[in-house]
Amino acid sequence: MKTKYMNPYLAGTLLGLVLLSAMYISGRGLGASGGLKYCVVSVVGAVDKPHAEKSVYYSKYFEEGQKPLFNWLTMIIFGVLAGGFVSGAVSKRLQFKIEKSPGISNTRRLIFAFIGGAFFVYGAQLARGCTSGAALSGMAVLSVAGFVTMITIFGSAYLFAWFFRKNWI
Amino acid sequence: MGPITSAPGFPVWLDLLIAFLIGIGFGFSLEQAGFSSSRKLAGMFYGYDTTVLKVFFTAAIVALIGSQFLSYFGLLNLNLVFVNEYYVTASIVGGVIMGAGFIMGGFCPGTGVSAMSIGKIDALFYVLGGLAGAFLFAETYPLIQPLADNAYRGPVKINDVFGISPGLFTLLLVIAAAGMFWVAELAEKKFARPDITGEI
Amino acid sequence: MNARQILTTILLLLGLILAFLPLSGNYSFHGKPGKLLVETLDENTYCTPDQVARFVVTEDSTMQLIDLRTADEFESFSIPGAINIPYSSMLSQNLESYLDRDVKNIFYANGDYLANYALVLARGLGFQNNMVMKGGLNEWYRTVMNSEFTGERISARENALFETRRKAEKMFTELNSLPDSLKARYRESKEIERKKLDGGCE
Amino acid sequence: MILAVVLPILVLVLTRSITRDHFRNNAAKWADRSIHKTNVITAKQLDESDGKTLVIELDDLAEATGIKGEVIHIPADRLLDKDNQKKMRGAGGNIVLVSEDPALSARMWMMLSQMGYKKLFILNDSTDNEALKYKFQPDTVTRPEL
Repeated sequence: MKTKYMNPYLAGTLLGLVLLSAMYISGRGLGASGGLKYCVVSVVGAVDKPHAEKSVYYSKYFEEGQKPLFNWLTMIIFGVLAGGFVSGAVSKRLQFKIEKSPGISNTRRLIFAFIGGAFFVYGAQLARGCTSGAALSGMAVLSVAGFVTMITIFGSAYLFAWFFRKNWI
Repeated sequence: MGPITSAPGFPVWLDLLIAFLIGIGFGFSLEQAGFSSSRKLAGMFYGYDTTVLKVFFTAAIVALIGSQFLSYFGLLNLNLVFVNEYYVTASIVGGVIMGAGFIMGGFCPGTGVSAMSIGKIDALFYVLGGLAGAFLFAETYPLIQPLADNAYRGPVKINDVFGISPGLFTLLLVIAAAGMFWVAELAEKKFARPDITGEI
Repeated sequence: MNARQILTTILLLLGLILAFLPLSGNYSFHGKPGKLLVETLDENTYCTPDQVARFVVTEDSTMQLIDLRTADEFESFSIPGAINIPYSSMLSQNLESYLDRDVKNIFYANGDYLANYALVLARGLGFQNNMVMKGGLNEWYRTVMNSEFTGERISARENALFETRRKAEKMFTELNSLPDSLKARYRESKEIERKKLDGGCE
Repeated sequence: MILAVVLPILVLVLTRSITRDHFRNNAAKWADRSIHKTNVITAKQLDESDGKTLVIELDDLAEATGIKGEVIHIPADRLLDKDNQKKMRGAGGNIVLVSEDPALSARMWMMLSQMGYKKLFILNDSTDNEALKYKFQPDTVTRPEL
């Protein structure tokens, strides 16, 4: 079987080296959900400043004149956008497309994508990290939290897989 | 001795630039691995494509082994590398919610952003949903805070839980991963869906 | 051989090497012995009780006194502004959160041994800004607490010195004479905020 | 391919574990004796001990006369010189550090023991260096404003 993507083991090694350099250079792991949160925080701060300053949650991001948009995790997100684009351009995969099982409609796919995203990032905020921030980076530093998050994400996705099989196959 | 940016007086703009560069590497490797395709990611849970497992474990183990060698050679102070803090309830409940989100949306946040960058419209909706989720969390934070802070255990390391050296735990993890890779490739043959894998 | 076999073999071999390595490097001293020797022989790593008295009196915030005695000893009395890291538990805690700050740490105990062990440990583990109070609390008592002028005429310089000693002695006595509840409150206010590592998705 | 990755790392690991020019002991484990004060020895205890003893005077003022064992004079800044290290590694018994300055002997003790010297001691007179010779006298009359 031939695929147009990089060999998964090679890609995994590449990703591992990126993670290792993040650890070596800045002592942190990778993270994606955190960047999304900072985007939201800065939008809320721009739209409704009094609300942001009053709320227990938002206020800690504005202490001492911090700018949530200029943050390590937000920069990672911008980097991911750029890096993904470069990779897509190199491998000629740039194309507007809705990817789904032929059995379902575009609307259904988009609705599920939206709900899925909301669920995922909500859970990631609760667990203080997503697949990259908690599970992948956590495992690389042998943190128990990383292993537990990894097992629960994949374990529960397997449990729920049966209900959503129409979406994918 | 690393981490480099922990040196006092390290300029903030350079720190952010480095974050951007690391992000590029991150996005590039995710896209190259095929994580910009939701059906490839979802294949993990139906057995027809197990790339997720292979890439995920390979990456974690490469970084784990690499960091320990760097530390052995005195190049990296692992005490200064962030170890995720363990909140038992939050990790488990959050993990379950993330699992549900994964199977519905077909991405995780990192792969979603990476897929969005090459023009996947479903990924765009996924990321918008993610922003909504973050907003929702911020607004419901007072309600969920007790759960989020419950059963705090601190930055526990798993090898300390088992009482073995980090090196030995790494070896056991590699052995487990090697077994999983082998099973995964068998599963790919058993649950093969050439109609899907040919398409993605 | 396919990619999986190559990769798993490499990882297994590396894992095997790791499993046999004694411990990862950050548990042992960094750098070379020769460099550590030069650093530990540096005269600038000593300060006298008089200098400490001046830091106490001026409430110098670029200095952090670290008391290495047991918690009991620390509670009964200590130099104003000091925090307690008992020597016996020093290496079982995460030193980064205490020592890796932009202040100079001054170690002291009753005598000379503990403070100087602690200094070499801190240096060896990569923390640069450390000193010891020479002679420990014994010397502090001898020079600062029990200071008496015995000469005939006092010079301006000596006068300043004695003034500082007197003030430090007063602060020391007053603080340590407080009832336990007040003393605990004072200490709480001096607790340093432990440095937290940046990272994760927070 | 496999060899190209694993061999260089193996060679680096081996060279690092053989060379002596760096510390590779667990700092906490090797500092443990200093917590339990079993690294301090008096002249009397030394007399009663068995086996060979190498006594090292770390400074000019140190007087190690009348102490059991072979006495050599090595100023602290020369401790790591090759021939001195050779003498110490070949001592084959107790090594005792003597100095006028307890701070110096404590520092040298910690450095040398982290380098892997096991039977290393500091010579001290019978008084405990870490005992407080004074007693704190509380003043219950005045009360500061806090």
